[in-house]
Amino acid sequence: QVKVQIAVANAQELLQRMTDKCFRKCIGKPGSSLDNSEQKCIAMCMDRYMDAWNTVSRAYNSRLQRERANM
Amino acid sequence: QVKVQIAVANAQELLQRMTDKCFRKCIGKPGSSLDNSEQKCIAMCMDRYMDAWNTVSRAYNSRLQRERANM
Amino acid sequence: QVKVQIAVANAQELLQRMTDKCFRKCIGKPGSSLDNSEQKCIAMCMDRYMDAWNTVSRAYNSRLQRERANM
Amino acid sequence: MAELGGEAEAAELQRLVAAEEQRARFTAQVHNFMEVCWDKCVDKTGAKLDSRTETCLANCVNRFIDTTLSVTNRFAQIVQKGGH
Amino acid sequence: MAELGGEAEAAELQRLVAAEEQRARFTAQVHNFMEVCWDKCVDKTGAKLDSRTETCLANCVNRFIDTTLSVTNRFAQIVQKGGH
Amino acid sequence: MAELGGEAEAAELQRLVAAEEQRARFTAQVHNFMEVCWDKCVDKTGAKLDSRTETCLANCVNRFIDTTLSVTNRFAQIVQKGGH
Repeated sequence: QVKVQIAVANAQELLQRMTDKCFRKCIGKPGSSLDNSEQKCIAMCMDRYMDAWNTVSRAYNSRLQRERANM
Repeated sequence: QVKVQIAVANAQELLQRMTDKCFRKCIGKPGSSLDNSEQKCIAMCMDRYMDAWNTVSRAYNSRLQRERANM
Repeated sequence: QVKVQIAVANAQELLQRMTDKCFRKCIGKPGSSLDNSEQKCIAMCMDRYMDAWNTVSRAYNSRLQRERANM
Repeated sequence: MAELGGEAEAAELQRLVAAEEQRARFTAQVHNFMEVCWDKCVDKTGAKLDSRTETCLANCVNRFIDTTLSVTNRFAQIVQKGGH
Repeated sequence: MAELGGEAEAAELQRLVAAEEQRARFTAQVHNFMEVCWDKCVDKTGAKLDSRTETCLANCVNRFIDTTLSVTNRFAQIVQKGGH
Repeated sequence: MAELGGEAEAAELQRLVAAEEQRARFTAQVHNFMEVCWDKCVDKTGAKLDSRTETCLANCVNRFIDTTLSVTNRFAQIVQKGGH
């Protein structure tokens, strides 16, 4: 719930960066259309990018809380 | 005609990006001056960069028109 | 003296770029803490980054002065 | 040039500004494509762009747009389902 | 919602703006971490993030913050000593 | 400090702002050179910058400026000839 909200708040920036990373990862030499394996790669890459975003976000949040507790 | 106009409208940005790409492509270890082969490489790289810009620009424009026609 | 002043004037930008470059240079796979060799690498990298900044800054300044003298 | 009335002038100005903004967006997008496609498609810079490189560049633009659309649609579906 | 007096309303608004700004800074920072840590930690994109990649990402954030703190402190010392 | 009249004060302020802007441009340019030249010239970070690295950095700045001038001049010629 919360993760989706964070994602929506900055959806445009997230979509741009995710598209860029996944295009670079999944498209070697661009052909005349996205073939099946490229499309699957992009869908997986998106899911992993959002997983990674959530992992990074949680790790950063925990660290902020630890730093505040130590002040 | 049109291509040059597009180029002039954003000349500064274009020049910066082109310089950056062509410097990275043509200058290995920077020496005490630009030698002949480096200078030729830069001139060719510029021409190819502008060709590529025009190709990309045309491809994008066609795509926009196709998308509009489908709406 | 002067070099430190220049550095302070744009300290935040400098710190960000230096952290980014030195993290990429010194941290291979990030572990559960900064180990000794990583910490030493970061300290050295910082010093070299600031040396390089000063070298680049001086070279640019000389060039500007030479260009002005030729005008 | 004939003088325009206040309203017509304002409408004309608005049209010009909108056209200028659209051109700026187009240009920014082309710079963005170049950032991705130049490194992907142009290895050597010879006397002219060969047709393989030209095709690669045009495909690169189109596949990048396909990727953007695909990512955006899939993201919208995920958000609508309310979680991922 | 109950109507708020002018001052209470202004204070509430200020609080909201501050919270929004903090969230924007947080988000910008996460984008920044992703830029560094995605390339460092994610090689292949399989059916899910394996635990090694998850650990790498969390460590990457924490080591990046450690590096920032270490660089900033050392820089402050150098500046205070008045030269490097 | 002696008080300045309105005009002298304005002129002084303008001079200060211009100097500050010039310094900001200089600094931004140095950051830009560092982005290109650090990766090109600095492989290992030892106890000090060796003279080869120092020379490489200074050459890198100068060759980058040469490249900028060369690209800009050639571009201006192409535009004047009205097409490329």
